[in-house]
Amino acid sequence: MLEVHDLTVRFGGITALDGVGFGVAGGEMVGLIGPNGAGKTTLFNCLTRRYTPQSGTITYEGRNLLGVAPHAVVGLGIARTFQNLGLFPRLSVRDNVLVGAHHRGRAGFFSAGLRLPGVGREERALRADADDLLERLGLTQVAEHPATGLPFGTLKRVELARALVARPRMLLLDEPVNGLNAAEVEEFAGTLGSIRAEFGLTVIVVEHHMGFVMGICERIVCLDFGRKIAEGPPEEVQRDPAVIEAYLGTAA
Amino acid sequence: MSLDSKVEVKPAPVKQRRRFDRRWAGLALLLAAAVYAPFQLVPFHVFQLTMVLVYAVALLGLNLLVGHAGQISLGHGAFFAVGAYAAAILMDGWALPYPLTLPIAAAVAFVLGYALGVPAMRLRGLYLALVTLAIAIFLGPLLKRFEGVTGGSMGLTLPKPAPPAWSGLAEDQWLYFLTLAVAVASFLLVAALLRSRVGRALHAVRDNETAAEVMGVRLSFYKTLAFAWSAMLAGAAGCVYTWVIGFVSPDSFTVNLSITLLAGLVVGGLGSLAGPVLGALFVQFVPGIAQDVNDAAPGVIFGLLIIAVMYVAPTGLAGLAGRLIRKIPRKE
Amino acid sequence: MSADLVVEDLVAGYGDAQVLHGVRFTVKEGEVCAILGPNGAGKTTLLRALSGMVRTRGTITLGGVALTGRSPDAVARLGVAHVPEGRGTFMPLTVEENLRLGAYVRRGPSVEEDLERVHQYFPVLKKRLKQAAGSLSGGEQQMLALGRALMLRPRLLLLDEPSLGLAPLVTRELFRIVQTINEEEQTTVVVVEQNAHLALGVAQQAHVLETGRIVLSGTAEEIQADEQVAQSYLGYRV
Amino acid sequence: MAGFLQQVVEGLGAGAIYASLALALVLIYQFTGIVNFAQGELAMFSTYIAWQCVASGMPFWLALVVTLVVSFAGGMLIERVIIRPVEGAPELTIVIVTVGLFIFVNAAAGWIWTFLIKDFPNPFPGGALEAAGISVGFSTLGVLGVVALVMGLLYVLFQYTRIGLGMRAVATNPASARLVGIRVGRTLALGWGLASTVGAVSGVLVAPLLFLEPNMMGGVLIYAFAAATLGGFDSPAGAVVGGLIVGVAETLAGAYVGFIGSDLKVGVPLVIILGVLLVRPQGLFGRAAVERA
Amino acid sequence: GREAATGGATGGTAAAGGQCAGQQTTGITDKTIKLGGIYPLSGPASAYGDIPKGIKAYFDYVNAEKGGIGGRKVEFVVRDDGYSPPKAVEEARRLVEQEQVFALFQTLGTPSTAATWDYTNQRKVPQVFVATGASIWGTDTAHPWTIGWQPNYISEARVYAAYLKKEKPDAKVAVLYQNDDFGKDLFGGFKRALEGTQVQVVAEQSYEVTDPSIDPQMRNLAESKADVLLNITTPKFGSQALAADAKNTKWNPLHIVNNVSASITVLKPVGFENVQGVVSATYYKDPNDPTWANDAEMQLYKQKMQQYAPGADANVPYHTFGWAAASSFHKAMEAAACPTREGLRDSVHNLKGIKVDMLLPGVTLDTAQGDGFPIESMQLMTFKGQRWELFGDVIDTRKEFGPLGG
Ligand SMILES: Nc1ncnc2c1ncn2[C@@H]1O[C@H](COP(=O)(O)OP(=O)(O)OP(=O)(O)O)[C@@H](O)[C@H]1O
Ligand SMILES: Nc1ncnc2c1ncn2[C@@H]1O[C@H](COP(=O)(O)OP(=O)(O)OP(=O)(O)O)[C@@H](O)[C@H]1O
Ligand SMILES: [Mg+2]
Ligand SMILES: [Mg+2]
Repeated sequence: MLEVHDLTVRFGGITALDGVGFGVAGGEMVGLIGPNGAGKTTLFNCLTRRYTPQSGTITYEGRNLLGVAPHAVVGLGIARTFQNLGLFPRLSVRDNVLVGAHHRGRAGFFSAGLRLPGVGREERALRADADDLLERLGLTQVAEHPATGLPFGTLKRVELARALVARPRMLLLDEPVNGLNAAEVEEFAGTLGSIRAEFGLTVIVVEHHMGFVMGICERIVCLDFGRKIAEGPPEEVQRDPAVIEAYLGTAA
Repeated sequence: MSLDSKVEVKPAPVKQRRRFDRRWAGLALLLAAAVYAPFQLVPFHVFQLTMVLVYAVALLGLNLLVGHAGQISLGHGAFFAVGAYAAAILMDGWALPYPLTLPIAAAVAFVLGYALGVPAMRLRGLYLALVTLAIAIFLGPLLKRFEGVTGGSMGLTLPKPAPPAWSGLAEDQWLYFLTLAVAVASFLLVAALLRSRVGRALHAVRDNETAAEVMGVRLSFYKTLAFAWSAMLAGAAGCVYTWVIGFVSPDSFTVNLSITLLAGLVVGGLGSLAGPVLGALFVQFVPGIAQDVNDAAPGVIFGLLIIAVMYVAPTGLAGLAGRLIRKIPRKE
Repeated sequence: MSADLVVEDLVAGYGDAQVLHGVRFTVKEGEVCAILGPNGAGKTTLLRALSGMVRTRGTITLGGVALTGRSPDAVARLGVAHVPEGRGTFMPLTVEENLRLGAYVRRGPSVEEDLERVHQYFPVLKKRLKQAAGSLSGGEQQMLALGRALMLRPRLLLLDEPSLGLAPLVTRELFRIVQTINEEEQTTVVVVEQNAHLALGVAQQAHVLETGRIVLSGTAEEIQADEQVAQSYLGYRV
Repeated sequence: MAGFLQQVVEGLGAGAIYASLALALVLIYQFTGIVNFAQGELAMFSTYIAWQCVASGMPFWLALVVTLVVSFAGGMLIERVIIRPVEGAPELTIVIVTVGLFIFVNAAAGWIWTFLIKDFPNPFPGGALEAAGISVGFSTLGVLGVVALVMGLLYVLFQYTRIGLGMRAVATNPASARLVGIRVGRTLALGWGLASTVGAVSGVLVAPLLFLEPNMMGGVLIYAFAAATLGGFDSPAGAVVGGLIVGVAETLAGAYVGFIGSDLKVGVPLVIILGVLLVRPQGLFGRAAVERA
Repeated sequence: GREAATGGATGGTAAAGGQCAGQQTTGITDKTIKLGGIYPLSGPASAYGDIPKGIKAYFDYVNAEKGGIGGRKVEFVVRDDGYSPPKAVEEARRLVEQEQVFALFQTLGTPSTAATWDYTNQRKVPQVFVATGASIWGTDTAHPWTIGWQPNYISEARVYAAYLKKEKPDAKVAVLYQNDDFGKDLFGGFKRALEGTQVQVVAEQSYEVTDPSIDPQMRNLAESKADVLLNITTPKFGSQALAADAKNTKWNPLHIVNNVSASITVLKPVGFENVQGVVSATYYKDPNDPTWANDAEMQLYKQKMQQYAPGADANVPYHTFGWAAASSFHKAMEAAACPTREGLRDSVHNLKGIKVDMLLPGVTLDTAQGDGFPIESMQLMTFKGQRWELFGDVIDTRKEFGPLGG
């Protein structure tokens, strides 16, 4: 489904990604780990066309992703969440989520301004969809609340709902369980699992919560200093001396 | 839920619908008052209200850009002027019947807004504000340069639209209803835009461009079109202005107008639907009040009033009104 | 005179919404206190109340000096450093400038010494000194926020989920650093943390906060042994 | 060629004037994160204070010192009384407050001193330096010198002093600035005070050349905006270079480009700004905002 | 509708009978007359806001000491339009419809007047002695209710042209002008007056009122090496141009400054030593000019200004302008056959050699059918020492150059 090949990204003197390559098959759940500053978020940023790599290729469903305009990526079925939250603070939680459905709508300035017949129908359908997801993620209570002033963990869920309402085939999650306590993490893992099954999602998840990553992912890719240092099933990567040295440490 | 795009329609939650109902009831009441007013007021006050509506249309447009799309324009007086001049030139040089000037003036402003929206796309905040300001400044000399068409610094004087006999209305009343029609149409247009996917996309661009783009909002498209639609409304306001005032000249559309419009909008309330109307009231009436307070230096009072309003209502009069209304205990 | 942190009948909230309803606890000078609690319990609000970021009722004293009613900058000048939720990075400023701002209220040559110390704790930052702080990765910014707080040489250190976004190795390192500082400099620490294992590992006492009230208090060992806590906070192990 | 160079020199003279006010704009932007529309009017008001002092018999340099001190205090006072109540309000609200201040100060000056033109003493000697067929007025040299000096001082203040760092911190993130112990209110007031002082310097430089009246700075403000935009709103050096470029370009265009002529020459800075910003949206010397997903 | 309510004669009690029967008497009674004026009291053109102070002082004086105009006390309502045409329209309507004034006495500025004159003429409200020198007020026949006062800019230009033709028949002239109706009217009139002479315009530069400085324009003009500089500016730019001329020691043209900028208050900041020999033309007495120190009119003016406008400086020429205009209104009203709007309209179009306070000796108000310009006489003057010195005769441009075409 996704093929990343020899990806290199530099910022001035910093090489954030250095010839990274790996593949993701449809329906797979892949964990992306690595020390801070290893380039995980940068990789996501390449996949969503925030950054253009200096070299390398990204092929998504047989198509060259680097030739796609940033706003068109979601239309291809790739949605993401942000590590440090990327919400619209003045919009209500519901509207935040509805923006996620943007690419599914057709209404333009003209048709919306004149309220052409299709517009209302489309709007109602998207709303129903969004409300559905709000409900599943336990956000119905706060649907009218502006996205500022809610607890961090709640906002993370809003982001997830927003990504899901886009009907992605591939979901990129950047540290989704940040700030959740153990019970909440466990609950989240459950929710994610069922949603994934239902939507047939392919997921790449960046997370430093090893319990979560190792528990839920089928395969792990580990980056360090922009290079891939390990790839394989969780148990294997966990024991990989390079990974332990660079990332996990020995104490645990 | 399934993955294909067919989705079943569910009724919106009841609670929400009721809130909308109350809002629309309020608006209907307001509209009724607006229709009733010209039969109760003396012509001068009808004229003043007409000017309020003219500014309200321009501010609706500006609000779309500044309040909703988050792009600051200090040059909206220029679009207003373009609409006004387009109407004037069409009526003066081409002897076009006045109703036809409205769509043309709006279209001209739209195209111009679109053209300026393209470079504006790359600029943000302050930088965009200053570029638009420069455009407003440049307009005056440009209008004077093409004296043959624009009448140069002497401007153009035009006959005002006469009320048709069937209406039985006086001139001021007729102009008022023409303006009211344009204002109501603009209001409905903007309200519909904002409650749609487009409005959400604009808000998203305003609040977080990166996230908006990741969610599929094409920034260039929405920014340029917000500019163009906003310019179009300002142009329509300018056109109606020409009908009402019957005179255009470069001195009618100085930088001052652009700054006044922005100030009016912020005073009225950015990003709210009531803001443009309240802002228009401020723009129309407060300078006169300032003079009544201090004849020698009205500017002293006007300046202080702007500061004072921002002091008591930092989010604009609309915000203040909203807070006051919420303070009134509600019967259930 | 001992510099205990004493919190009594603390009420705090935003606008009309009250979030904390009468919180009361004491942290002895030089002790580490861990606060646990579910999403939205008011942990962040509690720390904000301590550093004067939200309006409060009740009393907060540090070494007998009232913190209540003081503005955040006044609280900071009393030697309280706060690593806030969201990190509070000065995005356009460089990493070095961010760090120096941490020592803003404190003068003297030791600033350079402290910079050196932070570099030792977080070697990554040293390599990034002249880079705009906003361009750092999430974890790097978290380190920066911690480094900035340490630059104050605080008497009281408030940590809001310090391990957020940090790699496991760094997280453990972080708690070692907290312990070191606590031991060597007698810094009092209040830490809100979801990684309960680590937090309880360095803490002497802990409280569980739920919907704005402390529902459970005790020594770190007691809390660790609590069944409820074990289920909610210790389930997934790192 | 000499004619051309002469035009360049004259353009630099005009540019230095724009730069002087642009410095005040940049200063307040750096320290408070807002654009102050009233900056030019405050400078004008300061200049009237200087004029009043001189008119009441004070020696020029003493009057200048008094003016700078009064302007500094006045700037702080304005921050306290007018800006503080809207601190934390949306940015545009504060900008509109400065628009209100603009209208107020302009009208107040007219009320107090009338709109008649006042003569203002030139601190620099008359005459000019002649070399290679080009003459550079001492007054132009003087203005350039003062502007360079102010720029240097500001640069040092921004980059190398603790207070400068604190001010930048306040402008970028007031909440965090409070957390590290910075007295935000006092810092903002200080920023306004300093900007007013720099504005006063600008006014005193401008007044002998343009004559003192309440609208003296209105036209300059627009060009100062242009200069700051061109140079980048966060760089004193940018403000000065931007001002000089705008001055020279405008002068040359007015002189040599037939179609433009003197009536359309205001378009020249516009075109330059647009051109530069399309390539560098943050201005020539400005730092690009870091954006991270 | 309610239109009739304000169009008709409901404002005052019927003050007219006999031949005047049926004419409009809004705003006028046997005891009072209400006038309205529109000026920029705010915004960049506020300098002109001083004019109504002189007018008010005059009317207050006349009300208190002369029993008003023909026994009618004058009430003068001033409104601010900030030099904005739409605002002028609104204020005109306020004055006519709300305040029910008898006439608009002065609207300031060409744009504001142009924006309002259709309205006043449709309403048949006199709009007299507008404070702008555009020639159109006198040449247009479709607006009989509007009339100017000061010498129109074209006539003024003709005075300068005639002077050059005589004194410097081969002159090469450089022109600096404000890029608006004022500048273009004067400059255009000048060029037309030069047709068929050896005097040539060799360089021209315009400026916008928003320009900070006209130094670049002056530099470009200096390049032309012209031997005459015609300075068509408003006060601030007038000072700047005079200063720039003085500063440039390599270029010393004969400097003609137009009347708008000829006040001592414009020259003084430049330094009297720098403006020696500058030429201009005028029609009213400059209160700063020692020539008039012992002039009875001047003494009265200064004394009454002090008495009735204590806060205002009598030496500000705008006040003098207002005073003289008010005096003109006084005379015109007295000359009216009927105390009605029609009466005033007819009176201002039929002024014959009316002498007015504070106008130069020999300058009178004269209008007739086909001549809508009250003041068309000016006298040249040159600056010597600390004052203007009038020279030559008062030039009646009408006699000299024939009437202005429409
Ligand atoms: N826009 C940018 N400009 C400069 N440097 C950048 C930029 N974006 C990322 N970097 C640098 O690239 C490196 C990789 O950053 P990235 O955000 O991908 O790390 P990460 O693996 O997501 O780390 P973390 O786990 O801490 O989130 C970091 O050192 C960061 O400082
Ligand atoms: N700025 C704010 N404005 C209004 N309400 C707020 C604000 N910040 C927090 N709240 C409310 O206060 C309550 C407690 O939030 P707080 O952030 O303190 O929780 P928390 O325990 O830190 O949660 P988390 O673990 O998710 O960070 C929540 O209900 C939240 O909605
Ligand atoms: Mg990351
Ligand atoms: Mg929290």
